[in-house]
Amino acid sequence: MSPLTLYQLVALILLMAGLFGISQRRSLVGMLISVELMLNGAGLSIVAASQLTPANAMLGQLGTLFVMGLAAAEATLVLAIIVVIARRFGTTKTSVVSTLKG
Amino acid sequence: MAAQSLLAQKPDVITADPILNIGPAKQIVDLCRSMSLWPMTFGLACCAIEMMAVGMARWDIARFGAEVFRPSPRQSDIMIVAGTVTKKMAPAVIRLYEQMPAPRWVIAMGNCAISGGPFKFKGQYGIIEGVDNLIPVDVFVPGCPPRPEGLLEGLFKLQEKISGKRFWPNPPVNGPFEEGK
Amino acid sequence: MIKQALNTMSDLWSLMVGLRVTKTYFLEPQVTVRYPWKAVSNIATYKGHLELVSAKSPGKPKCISCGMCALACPSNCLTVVKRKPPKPTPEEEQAMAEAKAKGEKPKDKTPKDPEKFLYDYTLCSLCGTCMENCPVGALAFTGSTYLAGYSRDDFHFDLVQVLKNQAGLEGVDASVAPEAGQSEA
Amino acid sequence: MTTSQNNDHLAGDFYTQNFAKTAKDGNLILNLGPQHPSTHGVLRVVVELDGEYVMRAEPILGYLHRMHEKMAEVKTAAQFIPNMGRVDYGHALGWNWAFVGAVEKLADIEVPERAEYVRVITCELNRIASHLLWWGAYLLDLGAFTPIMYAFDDREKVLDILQIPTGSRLTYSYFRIGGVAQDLNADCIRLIRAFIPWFRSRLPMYKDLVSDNIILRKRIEGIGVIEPDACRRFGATGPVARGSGINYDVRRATPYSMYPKLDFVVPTSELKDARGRYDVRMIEMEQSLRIIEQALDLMPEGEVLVKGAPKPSWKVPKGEAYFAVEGARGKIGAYVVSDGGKNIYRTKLRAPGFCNLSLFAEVSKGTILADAVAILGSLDLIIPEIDR
Amino acid sequence: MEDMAKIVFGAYALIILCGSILAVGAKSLVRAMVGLIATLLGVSGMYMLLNAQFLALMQILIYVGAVCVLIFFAIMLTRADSGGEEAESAPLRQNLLALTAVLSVGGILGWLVLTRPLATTGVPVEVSIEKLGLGLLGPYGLAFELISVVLLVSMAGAVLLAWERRNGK
Amino acid sequence: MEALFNGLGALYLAKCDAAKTGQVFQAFLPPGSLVRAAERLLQDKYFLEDICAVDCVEGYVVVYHFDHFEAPGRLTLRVLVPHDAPTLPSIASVFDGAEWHERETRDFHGVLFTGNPNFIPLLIDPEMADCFPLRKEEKARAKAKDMLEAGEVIFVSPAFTLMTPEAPTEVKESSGDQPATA
Amino acid sequence: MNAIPAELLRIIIGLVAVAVSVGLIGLVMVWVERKVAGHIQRRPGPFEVGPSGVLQPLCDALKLVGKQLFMPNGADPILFWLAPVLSFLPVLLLFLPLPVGDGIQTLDVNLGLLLILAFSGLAVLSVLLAGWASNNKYGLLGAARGVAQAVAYEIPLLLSVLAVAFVSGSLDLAQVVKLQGTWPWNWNIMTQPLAFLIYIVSALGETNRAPFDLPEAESELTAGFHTEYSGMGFGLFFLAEYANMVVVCSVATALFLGGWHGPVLPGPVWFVLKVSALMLLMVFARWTYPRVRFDQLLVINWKWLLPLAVANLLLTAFFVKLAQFA
Repeated sequence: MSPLTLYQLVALILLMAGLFGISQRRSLVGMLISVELMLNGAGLSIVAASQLTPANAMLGQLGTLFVMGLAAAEATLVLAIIVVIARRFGTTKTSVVSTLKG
Repeated sequence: MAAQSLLAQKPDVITADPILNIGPAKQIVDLCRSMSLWPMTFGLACCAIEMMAVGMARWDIARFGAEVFRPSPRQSDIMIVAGTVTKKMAPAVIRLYEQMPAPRWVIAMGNCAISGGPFKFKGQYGIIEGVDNLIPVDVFVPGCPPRPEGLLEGLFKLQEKISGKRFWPNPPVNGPFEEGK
Repeated sequence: MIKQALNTMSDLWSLMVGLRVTKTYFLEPQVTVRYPWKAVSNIATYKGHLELVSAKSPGKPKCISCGMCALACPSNCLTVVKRKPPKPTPEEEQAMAEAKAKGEKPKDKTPKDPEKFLYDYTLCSLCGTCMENCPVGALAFTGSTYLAGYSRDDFHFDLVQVLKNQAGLEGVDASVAPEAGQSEA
Repeated sequence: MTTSQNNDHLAGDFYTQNFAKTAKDGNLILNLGPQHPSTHGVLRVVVELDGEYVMRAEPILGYLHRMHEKMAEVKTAAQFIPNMGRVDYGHALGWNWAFVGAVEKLADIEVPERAEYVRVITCELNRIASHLLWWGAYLLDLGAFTPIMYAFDDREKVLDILQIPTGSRLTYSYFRIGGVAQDLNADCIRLIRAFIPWFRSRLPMYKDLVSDNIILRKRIEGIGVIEPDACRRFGATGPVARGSGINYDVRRATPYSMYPKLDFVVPTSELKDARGRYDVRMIEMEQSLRIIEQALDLMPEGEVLVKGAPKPSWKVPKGEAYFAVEGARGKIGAYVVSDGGKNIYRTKLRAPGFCNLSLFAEVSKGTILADAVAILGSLDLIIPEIDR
Repeated sequence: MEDMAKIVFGAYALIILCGSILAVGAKSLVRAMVGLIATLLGVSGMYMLLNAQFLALMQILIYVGAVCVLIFFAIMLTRADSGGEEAESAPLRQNLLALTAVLSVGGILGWLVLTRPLATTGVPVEVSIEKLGLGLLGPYGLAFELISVVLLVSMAGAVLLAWERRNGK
Repeated sequence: MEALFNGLGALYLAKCDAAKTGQVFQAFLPPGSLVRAAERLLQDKYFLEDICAVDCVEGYVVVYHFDHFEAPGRLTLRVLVPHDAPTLPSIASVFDGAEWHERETRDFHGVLFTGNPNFIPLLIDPEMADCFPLRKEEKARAKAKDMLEAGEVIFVSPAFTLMTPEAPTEVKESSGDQPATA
Repeated sequence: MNAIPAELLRIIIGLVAVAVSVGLIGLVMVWVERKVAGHIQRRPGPFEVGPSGVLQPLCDALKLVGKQLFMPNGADPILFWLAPVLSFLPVLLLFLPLPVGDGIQTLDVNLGLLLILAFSGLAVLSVLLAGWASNNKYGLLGAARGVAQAVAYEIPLLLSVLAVAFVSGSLDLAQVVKLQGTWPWNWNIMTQPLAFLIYIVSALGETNRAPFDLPEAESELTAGFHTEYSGMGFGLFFLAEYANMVVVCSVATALFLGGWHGPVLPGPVWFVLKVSALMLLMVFARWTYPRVRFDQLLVINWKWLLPLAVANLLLTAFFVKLAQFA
């Protein structure tokens, strides 16, 4: 197996873990953690692909950097939202918060 | 928890970790323990001021490695009960003692802590007559309040108890008392 | 604006001033009295626990067992045990009987000094009331301030015994002597 | 109390439960004390925290209640004097004076003039010692470690002086009904005279070290503002009242002893905050020096204890008397009611700290936890006095 | 791949695996976050192996130093409800569904990865920071600026959202 | 000073010798007018020094000491409550500092203050809060008039006998002085 | 993946050396701090245990090892014990890229500075974990403070470091030092005095040293985040604090004070001397000033340090560009 495949498999594990987490977690913070896992998987996959193939390595790294920046921004916003929700509903359980729908 | 019921049950004295209790290792560690007795910031009454004075420049308990007054019982080795223990305070004293990690020691400083001192009288309703009714006390330092020298002497006694040896000369005998430099 | 800037500067300067003070003391000589080797100069004026003042003959207290001190003590830390009258010898007994017959009051032969002078230092508040109320000045404060012990009973003294020990053991200092004293228990 | 929150025995204790009844949901209830570095011994303060903000605070007393007023009933008047040294170990002589003064007033005992001067001198020295103790401990509360060392160094000088006539360092029982126990000897007076200029020269150091320090200023300026009206409602006196601009000093308001003959200034501050109280105390130390200086010059020769001073078995005359002195923390009052027996029928001790501390709940509302600590310190607490 | 690197890779992969399992499986959210941190560190190590040191360090700086701390804050601030724990675990049906979804996605992607390997050079390329920097400010400057704007906006939004008016303060 | 107590139904008003007792004025009040008196005192800028109870034969004499920051002079309010039902209205709504003094009095003597905002034991452990240490035994109690300073009586309600000395002549003497001082 | 084993070997050897030296430095620093504090306060400090008390920290360490380890009820056991380890281990990594002398460096990476900045962020997590896991209100408050403080102060720290990086054009510490000269006027502090000031202040904040020791503010929070730690758990926090101090001072030395440069004496000696001088300054600050309040701490950061650092950075960038054109 080529190293690239191995890296891609690890990235896949991260993706799967994240996906599982996001569908199974009951609280917003838990879901946030899972999202971060998935983002990391994506980053790892991109970097591995760009570093180990003749493709433009710089592009891959920059892409991952942007992902990180976005992750930070997203975390900030989600945090604020969670705090607001927690204040309003007294919980961050998705089952409770889903009253938003109606 | 009534203070009365607390009087009945003395907490067990937990001995040190077994690993460090074998042969020379124990001796060395005991030596270190005796030289590094960190007291808890725990003052009750008048004696607490003298306890503070011991930490101050004129007597400087730091010379014997005991100046690290820790505010948290978890990090302290000795509890200097400096002052009157009231029945209201007794549960807290016991609690603090229980929170200290073994090996731990207690110095009862001042007459109030030893026996209730001047506050022991017929019909008293508020104080514990001697902190040794609550927790095991290792060294007693009498006085009302004891001079800082007395507390230092108590510390030496405790060091002697832990390491089995007195390292410092006995207190000066009638000799010329001079302000040292 | 300029004033504000100047204020800021002076604020920052105050921090420097503080450092200067600590630096000065850092370099100054220390004030510590290294206790076990040296004692503070004014220890003599400090009142330690009580002791009995000896009468002319060493080891014999001045005390006349009147019990005023025990009465005056706010903390009840003194107990004076008076001597029992000595068993009269037959001659004395006869003399007493004669005296009685003559209508004279029998002369009390009981020595005045106390048999025991129990002193619970752990109750004492060192107020000096006992001394002030002693009619013969038989009590005094010691300069002994270095007491510490492993048991609270270590500080229950029999001051008569202490005095005897002091007299008997020449050169033993006051601070050690009490520990040799008899405990109340 | 440094316990975990789940099994905190205080969490379920009477006071916490009582306090928690009115707490808002989601606010943290924290027990500061009875063992906590900033509560000077065994005061306990239950606070309701919203984040770092103190929503409500309730001091809980009694952890050092030593039954002084009960003992006053059990012991005779003269026997009760040693207790006074233990009520307030900071300013023991002030308390000595308050009680002795009340009994003297009741029994109409004239105190020799020299004794009055001796009282003034020792009491003012004790005030300096007390303020130094407060100064060091307060800065320790604010996180500065070194000032307390310097303060104690200087305080030791005072204690050395006071040790000569009293024989003890802290818990003096020096005053007697009708005078004082012992005269100031020449050695002692020499030391006092030497002490005055020396201590004056120390004061600028305090200023340089912290009083002017920007961090300290920011910590105490505008913190814990006490309006004069609040002082009135809570009965706050001493530096706390004077720090709020109330010119009230028992030494001037209802003059006693030799104070009318002495020239000194009662410092007040219009700042009303912790800084104001700080400044007042710092100036008071200077003023105490002035008083001592004058008293030493004015002190006549003579007896220090009235002839036939009451013995322990003395019967206190019938009647009632209230005597107040200016202590380091405020107005110390002793109210004695006697039915003519050996023991005083009822002795009420008015502790200044008790009234000053009762302000805390109001002043600390809405402050940050750190400020609450700064306010608590600025009230100058001596717990035995508050709990009595 | 050299043996040494393989071992290191294996170690990192193990850390990632354990970390991610902890992150999604732990009952306590704080533990989950510790799992996340472990994963992040593992990924950072992998970047290191891929000769992208800058990225590795940025990963730690941004993710561990900032994002995780934020998440931790979120846990602390919302701890009022269930002590920071996942109160109840998901019902079995949901778990099964989640597992199916994950396995199907994983299966497809895994099959793709395994059967369609990309042409690889085998040796990671090294990109100097200068190049990265020039890239950020040159051709991809717009994206960079956008990211910074997004960050700023999200920060402002967060402050706005979480602002709690304290009466009078 | 007397004007303060107009319409309060004071039972006993007297001037005291400050040099002898440290008090300038004293007043016995019925429990009902305590709060109103406190309000007036606050308006007059008095501050509360302390509250204490004296256990006498007749009941608990609860003593309130007030003083003034600007015009010093101690004013003493006294209220008599019977032993079997020692209840008083709280003045904590007027003088906030009174809350603690009242709680302390409860601890020591068991005097209850209705309307105190936080009436829980202050100094004594709540578990042994009912020991009331300063309550005296029946035979140890002394009479109030033996101890409390009568002072220079300004007004005494006919129904009020607590402070009336046995020899009625003294009262006359004091009241004879009244016009001179008033 | 070139030549990793050799590098790895070096790192391992370096790590061991660093671990040992960190322990030693910690002990020495504890002694020095207590001695200096003592002398400031006109007392000898540790004196009787060993000559001048040099054995004191050793005694303390051995005692701490021999203490019973406590875990409060309701605490999370894994997290509780992970926290002290997590506070200590990253510090070891921070020592790797420090250039003690010319060529004396465990790990010569061209991103050394970034590495230090990245891993110093981990210390925050340990504070958080400790405060959280010990299930104690004081601990929690301390942790919340610690994080807000560390996150805030990291920014000006980064910015001031960046300014130096601009001037030197490198993130390699050794390179930065090499670009400076022997004499003080050749050091970066001459061109970047403001950055130096900001760095020192925010370093105090980062390392939770007084007057910024709010997470463990004694008078408010007893011992803050490590309230519940006994024995070696506490010991590790203690050690990490001092090790962190050393790192921060070393970085300051390398960045601003010319690193190993200096006349006459050999390089490492100069380095150690400069680091010691900075540490002495920190110790003095601790024993002189009162503690600032928490909101003031943040105000200092957001209103003073951050704008100044940004302005400094912009100015630096401007001048560097100007110099390039010139």
